[in-house]
Amino acid sequence: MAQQITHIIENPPEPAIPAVYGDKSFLLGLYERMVLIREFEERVKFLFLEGAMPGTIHQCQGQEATAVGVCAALKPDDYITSTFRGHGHALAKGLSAQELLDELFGAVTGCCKGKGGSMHVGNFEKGMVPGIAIVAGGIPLAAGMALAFKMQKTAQVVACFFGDGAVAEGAFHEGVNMAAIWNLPVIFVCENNLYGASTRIDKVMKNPSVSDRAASYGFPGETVDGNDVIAVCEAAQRATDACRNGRGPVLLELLTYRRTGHSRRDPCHYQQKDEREAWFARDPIDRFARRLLERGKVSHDDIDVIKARVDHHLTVAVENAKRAPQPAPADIETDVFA
Amino acid sequence: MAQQITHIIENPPEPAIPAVYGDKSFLLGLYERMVLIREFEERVKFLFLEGAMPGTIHQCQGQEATAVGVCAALKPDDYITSTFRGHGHALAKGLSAQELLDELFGAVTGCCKGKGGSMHVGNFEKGMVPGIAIVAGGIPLAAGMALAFKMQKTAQVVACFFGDGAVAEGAFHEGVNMAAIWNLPVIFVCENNLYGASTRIDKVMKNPSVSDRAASYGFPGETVDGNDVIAVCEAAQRATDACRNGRGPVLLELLTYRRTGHSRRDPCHYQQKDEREAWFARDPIDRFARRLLERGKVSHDDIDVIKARVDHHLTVAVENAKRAPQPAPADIETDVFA
Amino acid sequence: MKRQGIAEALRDGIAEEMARDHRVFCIGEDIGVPGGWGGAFTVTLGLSAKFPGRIIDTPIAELGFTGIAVGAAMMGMRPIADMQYGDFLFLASDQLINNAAKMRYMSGGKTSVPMVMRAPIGATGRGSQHAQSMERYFTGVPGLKVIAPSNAYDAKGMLKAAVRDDNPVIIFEHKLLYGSKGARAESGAVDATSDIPDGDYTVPLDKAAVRREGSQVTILAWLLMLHYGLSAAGTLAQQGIDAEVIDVRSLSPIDYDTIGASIRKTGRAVIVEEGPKTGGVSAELAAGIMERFGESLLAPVVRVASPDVPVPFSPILENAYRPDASRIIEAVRSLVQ
Amino acid sequence: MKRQGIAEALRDGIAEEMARDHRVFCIGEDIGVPGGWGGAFTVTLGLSAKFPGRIIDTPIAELGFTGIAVGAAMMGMRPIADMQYGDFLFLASDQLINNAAKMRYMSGGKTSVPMVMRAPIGATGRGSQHAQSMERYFTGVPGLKVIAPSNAYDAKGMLKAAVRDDNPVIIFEHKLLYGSKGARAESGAVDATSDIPDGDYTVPLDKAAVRREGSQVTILAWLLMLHYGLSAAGTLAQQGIDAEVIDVRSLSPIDYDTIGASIRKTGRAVIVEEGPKTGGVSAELAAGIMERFGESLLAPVVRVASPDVPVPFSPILENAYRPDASRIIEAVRSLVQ
Ligand SMILES: Cc1ncc(C[n+]2csc(CCOP(=O)(O)OP(=O)(O)O)c2C)c(N)n1
Ligand SMILES: Cc1ncc(C[n+]2csc(CCOP(=O)(O)OP(=O)(O)O)c2C)c(N)n1
Ligand SMILES: [Mg+2]
Ligand SMILES: [Mg+2]
Repeated sequence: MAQQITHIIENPPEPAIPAVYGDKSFLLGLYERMVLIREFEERVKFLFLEGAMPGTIHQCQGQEATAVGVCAALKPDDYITSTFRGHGHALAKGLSAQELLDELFGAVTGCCKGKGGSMHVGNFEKGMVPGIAIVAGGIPLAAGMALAFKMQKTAQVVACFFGDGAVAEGAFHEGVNMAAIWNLPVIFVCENNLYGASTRIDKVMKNPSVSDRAASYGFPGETVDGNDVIAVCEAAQRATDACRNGRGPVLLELLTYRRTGHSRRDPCHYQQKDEREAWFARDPIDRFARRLLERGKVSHDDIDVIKARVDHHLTVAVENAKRAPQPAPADIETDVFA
Repeated sequence: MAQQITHIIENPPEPAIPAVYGDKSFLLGLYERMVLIREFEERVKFLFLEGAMPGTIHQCQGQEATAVGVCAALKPDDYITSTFRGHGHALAKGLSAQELLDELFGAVTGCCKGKGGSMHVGNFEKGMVPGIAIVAGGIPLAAGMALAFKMQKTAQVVACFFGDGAVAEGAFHEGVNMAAIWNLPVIFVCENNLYGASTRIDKVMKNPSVSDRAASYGFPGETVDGNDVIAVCEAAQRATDACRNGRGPVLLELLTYRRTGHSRRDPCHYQQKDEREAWFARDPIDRFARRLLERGKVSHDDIDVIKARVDHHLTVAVENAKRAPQPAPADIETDVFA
Repeated sequence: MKRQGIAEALRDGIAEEMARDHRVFCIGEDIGVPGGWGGAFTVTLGLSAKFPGRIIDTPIAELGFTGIAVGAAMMGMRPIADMQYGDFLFLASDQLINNAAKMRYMSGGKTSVPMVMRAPIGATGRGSQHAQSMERYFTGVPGLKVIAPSNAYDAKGMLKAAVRDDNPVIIFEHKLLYGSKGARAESGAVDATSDIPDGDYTVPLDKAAVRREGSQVTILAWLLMLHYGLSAAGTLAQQGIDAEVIDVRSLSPIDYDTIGASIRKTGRAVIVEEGPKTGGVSAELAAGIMERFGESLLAPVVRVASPDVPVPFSPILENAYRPDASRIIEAVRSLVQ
Repeated sequence: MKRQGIAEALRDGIAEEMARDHRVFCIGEDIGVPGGWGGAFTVTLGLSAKFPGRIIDTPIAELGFTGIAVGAAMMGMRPIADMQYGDFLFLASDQLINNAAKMRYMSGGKTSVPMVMRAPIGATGRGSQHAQSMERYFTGVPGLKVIAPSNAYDAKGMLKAAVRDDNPVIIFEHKLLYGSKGARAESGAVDATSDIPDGDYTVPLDKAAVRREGSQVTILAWLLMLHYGLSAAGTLAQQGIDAEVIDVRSLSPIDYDTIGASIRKTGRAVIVEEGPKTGGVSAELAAGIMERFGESLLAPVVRVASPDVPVPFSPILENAYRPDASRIIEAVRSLVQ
């Protein structure tokens, strides 16, 4: 198992960028989105450790390509569902750093008015359901959303993000099965980062292929290099096409790695050093930067400009968030019933 | 789907009886057990329709070979778990018709003192957990029992009966996965009678093979003619051997058919006529009788003696059950806590 | 105007809502199979022919189909989910409580989950796992509404109101009230038929109903127990005790206005509940009444409920489990005298 | 004798029981992974090295591993299951309520299910789905015992008693009580350390404890709220109000003897509960007290609880959610005066 996955990811040649993705601004857009996620998470980590930020956090450094690649294949009125580890998904789907940071600070200007918090960020207007922090709990939900789209005869699709750990849950099994039998327009996006909390997936799956599971339910699955944003985007594009043509669902297993602790203050001692190093060497942002530069698409300046823009953007956002208006105690009673 | 299963069962040649099963008394024992189950169920049906029997019933006419074949491969200290449809499993595992009938009449002499009823028949001393009437609810339970056997280093195994309908439940998914990763000595026995209540399995499984599911969890599965008691017994024997040698679990998909309604008064209008007829022609008891007679193992007299013995046995048991002592209202408070 | 039982009235109510609003659909196990039964208690019988594609038969997967209902509701549909037996709600309660009930709050009011969950409850000769009274597990869950109609008029009217409500609503139905006649009637079934008006009507989700006026004691009950309470009140009247009977009907929220008006008049309350006494809905009712109307109480509130045991199978035990008119009468008499 | 917090005391208690009885094992998510945390709150840290093969890490499958614990318990093992957060119990409640709690009854007393389920609860900055108070969903479930220790001495002693009990027992632990020091301490954590004797001891599963004697009012609480109740009582004493404080501790069954003795003395009760007011354990306590000791009550029982809303994330709102000493003081003062 360990071997297999290492094998898949070892020294992949960085391929040329497919012609359809040749547009520089599109490529830089993907890159900037990934950088935004990384830098966002780094700031949050700092704020958290500093004690400025309440609650708990689950971060996604190292997994930027999955969020950005999938969301790049979606339209604004398509939806995503997410998990406790949802900051990256949110930024990829178009939520602003500001509404996220405000939410993390518990402010009324947050995307959930401060009632959700880090594990439940979302914004319906931007096509993101609040993160479902019950592992796999978003899977039946996404199937239901897709059922609605099908019954309403819209062309919308839903991309449902979950981790490798979620595959063991009954909710996964029940949700994907119904999506399969009813051909629902849902893309099941498994971010396989090899760990569910501290538990490596070879401890909890005897057959280690997540994408293989799809066949047992009678629908297509595919394993993709989840640290290659272009590969992710291509696979997601095929999947959305299939869904829009009534050939859903699709299961995408995106192989990736979490560079950070499972949640706040987790020192990740259960990740082996060589494994960490191998994956760190395959960082999705570094790789994409190299590829863009090597394949002559962009200049170092382009990269620097993005970094500076993101930095500035986040600095402002953090300052704003720190001063964002907090709810009044009486707000506790609102928003319970429609 | 319909095709596939029909194909598997169409006109199978009744093969010779394998040498290891050559013992006439063993074969007649299997036969008698099946007849006992059939006749038991017919009496219960009559008593129920007559209004003599309280509650509801789920019967297993047509599925006798699965219960008897599997239990013939078990030792007395092996266990089974069962469902709402457990009369056949109980008789096959060695519970007496008397303790079952008494239970169905709500008597204190019943196997559960009248507290269980038809859906929960069982007897720990005889290796049968009370039926779990929550579909698939017995699957994690059986895995846990097998875990106990493994930790206790006994040679016991558990055979876990469930229907095709249970495969869609999260409990199936979670239970078999843990049995697989821990190599537990449990035989998952799926009695695939093509229907979960009124719902045909092609409506709820896009990939129609139940035994295929095992591979997705990384353990072996096999589809067997569930109306051939010898084939069932052989497969179960292989499975128990594997389990006792630490090579469990095993998933057995036993193709069979329910000759009766799902529960009391169900006229089965959702079963197609031709399907019913095809399966009725493959009745497990008739087939086994023919095979025994044709292959020269037994005489018509042997068959008649069995029928008469079973009849008599059940007549006495029913009479006893009707007069069996009923609980006192105060008994309601006992047996809640140990 | 026609006389209908609860099963028929619910069926018509669902059909009317589906005709009225194309967003309404039904989802559950065995609810629309041709040649099948229209759910375990015939409530959706015939609807799949009438509304093709809108009566969705699911695999046996309660957590999954409940989650699917939640997701579809968020996206603007109006699902009516069918739990074959209330006991299976435990399998679905994560989706109901962690998702459906909290989604609006967690999102800061940005979405709603307009779904209905129908679930039959009650001890009916089926043993421990098809028998529980499940109301207690959902009453008081913030974000969820819970109703429990005792007659066909209410069942139809409240179901319709639930479908039109923008929040998740659980409607508990009692197996002994679906219908007391016909091949599928349960033994022990009680007549809960009503005269059903021809036109559209709804019954509010948050109002209790006074079923019998009286001055000396208030009997509070719902579902099957309401019928037993009325029958007890009849007997008590002959014995010179004048009981008011309230159909609580709306379990979450509880209509303390109606209840309070009665308590202020009678000064005494007996709550009747099928299900173990400890931790039941009666506990909330008793505590809530004491809190709000304590000064009007002439005596402590009394609870008549099942003993704290699982539901037994044997008819003798099952009858000892479920409160009946004589236990209610006994409780009222000892309270009033 | 040593001073320990709840996490350490539980850890020692589990280790001692595992050493004493080879049938005891632990099962749950992330409880024994080398380099991991020993469960979400370090309770099983280090035990997998000490007891190889007996700390079983599971996939993320709460229904499944709970069912596995039930099955193993029936076959003579003594599993201690670990639910990372109490909120996930909804996923497992079918196995807990339909199987574990009913199995003995359904079998006519022929088996027992000696398992322990540990579950942390409480609002702690994690938003709606990792915050609920789950006691209400299990209190009163026939066949199940429910305990909720508020200090390290009780946590260890009750855990040990639970392991030795032949019935399924749920032990609720509060996240803010595991330990108030160290890197993993929660913000807002309270000191719940105790002096722990060196030898073996158990604490009964069915006894409340008087934590502070007083004459004018009885404050009933458990887990975190017990600490707030004690702090309120301290302030009240300065204000001339003499409150008795009872640690209810055993939620199912409830020790009405201890509670009754206090109520007979004080005539007044304030119940404090984290979690929505409607339908909480306080409802049962209030109703049960009125039923049993109604004649001793000088005033209606008062409940201090959270509002009927999901748990909000924002610290300001979370603090408004959870009852605190000042709300308890207010309630006591208006009751006594
Ligand atoms: C139902 C449920 N069980 C357990 C948890 C606790 N938990 C939170 S995250 C997590 C691991 C999830 O792993 P995975 O699905 O692989 O996602 P990742 O953390 O790798 O993104 C666990 C066990 C939970 N939130 N929900
Ligand atoms: C969790 C759960 N959901 C639904 C039911 C209602 N129910 C009882 S039997 C049954 C069909 C079961 O089908 P299958 O597993 O194929 O077993 P069979 O009846 O064919 O023996 C259903 C839906 C139940 N008992 N438990
Ligand atoms: Mg993971
Ligand atoms: Mg079947």
